Amino acid sequence: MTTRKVLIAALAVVVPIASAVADGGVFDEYREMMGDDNPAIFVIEEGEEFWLQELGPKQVSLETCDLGLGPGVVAGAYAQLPRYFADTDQVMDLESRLVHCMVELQGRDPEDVHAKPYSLRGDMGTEIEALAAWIADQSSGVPIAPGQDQPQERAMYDLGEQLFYYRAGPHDFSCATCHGQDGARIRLQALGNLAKHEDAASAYASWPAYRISEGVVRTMGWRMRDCFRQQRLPELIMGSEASVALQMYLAVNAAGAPMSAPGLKR
Amino acid sequence: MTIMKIKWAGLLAVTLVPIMAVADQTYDVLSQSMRAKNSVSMDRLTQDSLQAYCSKPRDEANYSTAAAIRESRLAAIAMPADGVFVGDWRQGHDVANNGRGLQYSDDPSQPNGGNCYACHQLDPREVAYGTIGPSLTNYGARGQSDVMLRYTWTKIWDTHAYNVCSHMPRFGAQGILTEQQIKDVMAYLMDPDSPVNRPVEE
Amino acid sequence: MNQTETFGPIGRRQFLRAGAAFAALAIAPIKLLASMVRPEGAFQATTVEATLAELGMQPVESSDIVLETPNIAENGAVVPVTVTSSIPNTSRIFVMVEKNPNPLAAIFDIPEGTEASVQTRVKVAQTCLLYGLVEADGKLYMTTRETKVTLGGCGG
Amino acid sequence: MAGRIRIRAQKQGEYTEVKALMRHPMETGMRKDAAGEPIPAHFITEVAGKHGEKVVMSAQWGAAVSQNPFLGFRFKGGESGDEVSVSYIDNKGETGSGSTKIR
Repeated sequence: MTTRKVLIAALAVVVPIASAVADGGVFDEYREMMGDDNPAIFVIEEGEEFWLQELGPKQVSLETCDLGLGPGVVAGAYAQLPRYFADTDQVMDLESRLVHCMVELQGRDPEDVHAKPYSLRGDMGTEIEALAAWIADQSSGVPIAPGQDQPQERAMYDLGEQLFYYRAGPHDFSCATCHGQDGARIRLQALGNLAKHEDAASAYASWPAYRISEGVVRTMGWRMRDCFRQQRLPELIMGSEASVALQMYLAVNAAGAPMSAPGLKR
Repeated sequence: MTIMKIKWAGLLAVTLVPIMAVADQTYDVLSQSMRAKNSVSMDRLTQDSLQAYCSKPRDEANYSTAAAIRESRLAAIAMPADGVFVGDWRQGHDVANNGRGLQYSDDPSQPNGGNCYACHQLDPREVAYGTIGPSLTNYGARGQSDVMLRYTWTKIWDTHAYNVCSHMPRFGAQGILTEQQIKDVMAYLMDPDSPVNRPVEE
Repeated sequence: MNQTETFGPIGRRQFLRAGAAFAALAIAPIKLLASMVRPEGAFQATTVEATLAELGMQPVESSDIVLETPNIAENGAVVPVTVTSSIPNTSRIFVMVEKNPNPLAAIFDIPEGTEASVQTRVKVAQTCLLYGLVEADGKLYMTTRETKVTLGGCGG
Repeated sequence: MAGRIRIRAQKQGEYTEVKALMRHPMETGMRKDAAGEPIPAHFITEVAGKHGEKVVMSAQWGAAVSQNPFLGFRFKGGESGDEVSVSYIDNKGETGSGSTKIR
């Protein structure tokens, strides 16, 4: 675990956010032509509108939601998640914290809030996706610095590491099967070794991201869920302990790199 | 030889105890963090002994027991019932390209894919190949002997019989592919007419 | 409306105000331009040949059209395309995708004073030829270029 | 949500370069949703770009233009501070528009 402390200490690292080189540059031309015109810009706008909208039985906005830096402080908050929250006595990621605020502040039914967190085919976006896009954008350029002071936060990292290497299912896949090696790719997609700082940084900093294949912004929690789907495992529940733990593992591995989300992905 | 086996088995048991304790905790968290969906049930989270053994950072893995695992897995390989190892390379091409099967988003009535291209280069004309596994382009040139047929079949059936804790799925042992599909993939790899073994024309 | 002028990930803080302005604008016109007549048959055609028949013109190959598309696209859902014509009096630019269910993707009218160059992004169902067509002085010219669409992902 | 268009218009010598990004699903009508039900076609059919009141670009689109479409073009004669607008109408008769000033 000493590596982890060193990583957190090294806050001043400059990390290239460019795509990994494992695809041999065959997509460079494509990415250059795509430019920086990221449709996530619409979703960011919609996210701020959701934040300010009076919703739920209590008809209040999320403006007093505490994302870790105090009620209503959004700037820089995403970069310090996941973190321990004393009011719930839990380590929470953005999604579980948003659900907490929707339930506690707005008086909404947890089941409703959980019913459809992520877009399905044909959707233009969900409330969670939009909020995540806006909140992450409010951390642009801010160094990733998830909570690691509290014992609960460190335990969450250790759990995340165990989950990262946990092989199961008919294909014997773990996260590490695809994301535990340097310079490897699946088909033509660069994967990155997410156990290492540089690759974890370029991956973590760019989520949430607009996925051009799906036309929506996807969250880091969704990314975890979809990796488990491809591992042939059951469906990961948004904001669950395993989801938070894996995000903590990646965030700590990425610590120090500046956030650059929402990114633009295949 | 028998003494050796007992010794290895003892080591295996000793090594697995602490691993299993951590794995139990990880399993508990996963089972509370997930829900069954469509054809994918929660029992997918339960590890077999091989999965538990291989659930460590690779550079920390203790391979003192690997020889015993290799031997036991080699002994369990089911060679083709009719003794014919090679099927139709055209069908094998489809299996190698198909990445679907056994995900909760997949239609269980459709055949599973082998998704070979996710990790291996095969037909040199296909640009979209992965690099987690070695290139298998021109695999047929490695020979068509009985030894080669059995070796290749074994690698596809249960790769851990040669390479413990390999990343590759156990396509036969875990029932991902049918015997016929494996024969077709064998043909795709070894048939001289298969594009895998045909050089790119200038 | 300064906020509306940047697309980059940083420095956008006050969208809501800008967004409200857009919402008001969005209720404006119903018919965009009275002059537009949509060649519905060409948009409905299912082959390149049938599309050209609907348009009533046969193209000749021209090296005065530059069609920029990637050799390999990471995803067929969004393939960047730029068509630039140096043919004098270019009045229209067409983009077609050979193997799409309906090959005709877009028609651009180029009025006097507008450069005969357009950029857009189209869906490409599978590896195939993309067509850049140019109409000038009542004649049709074309160039083609192949884009490979790759398969991706662990799950296929 | 739908209906928004973000525009950049930048002076480049004698030309003004316009880049527009539109919020639209561009559904082909050939896809099915998660429940297996067909998703109805919904796509932009006409686009117009104006410099003040002058039409500097008009286009007709099919459903093959990508979701959240992008349009780039250049016209002569714009000056810094002039208004540039882009608007669309889709196959359901819904419209969208946006405007910006040339930089």
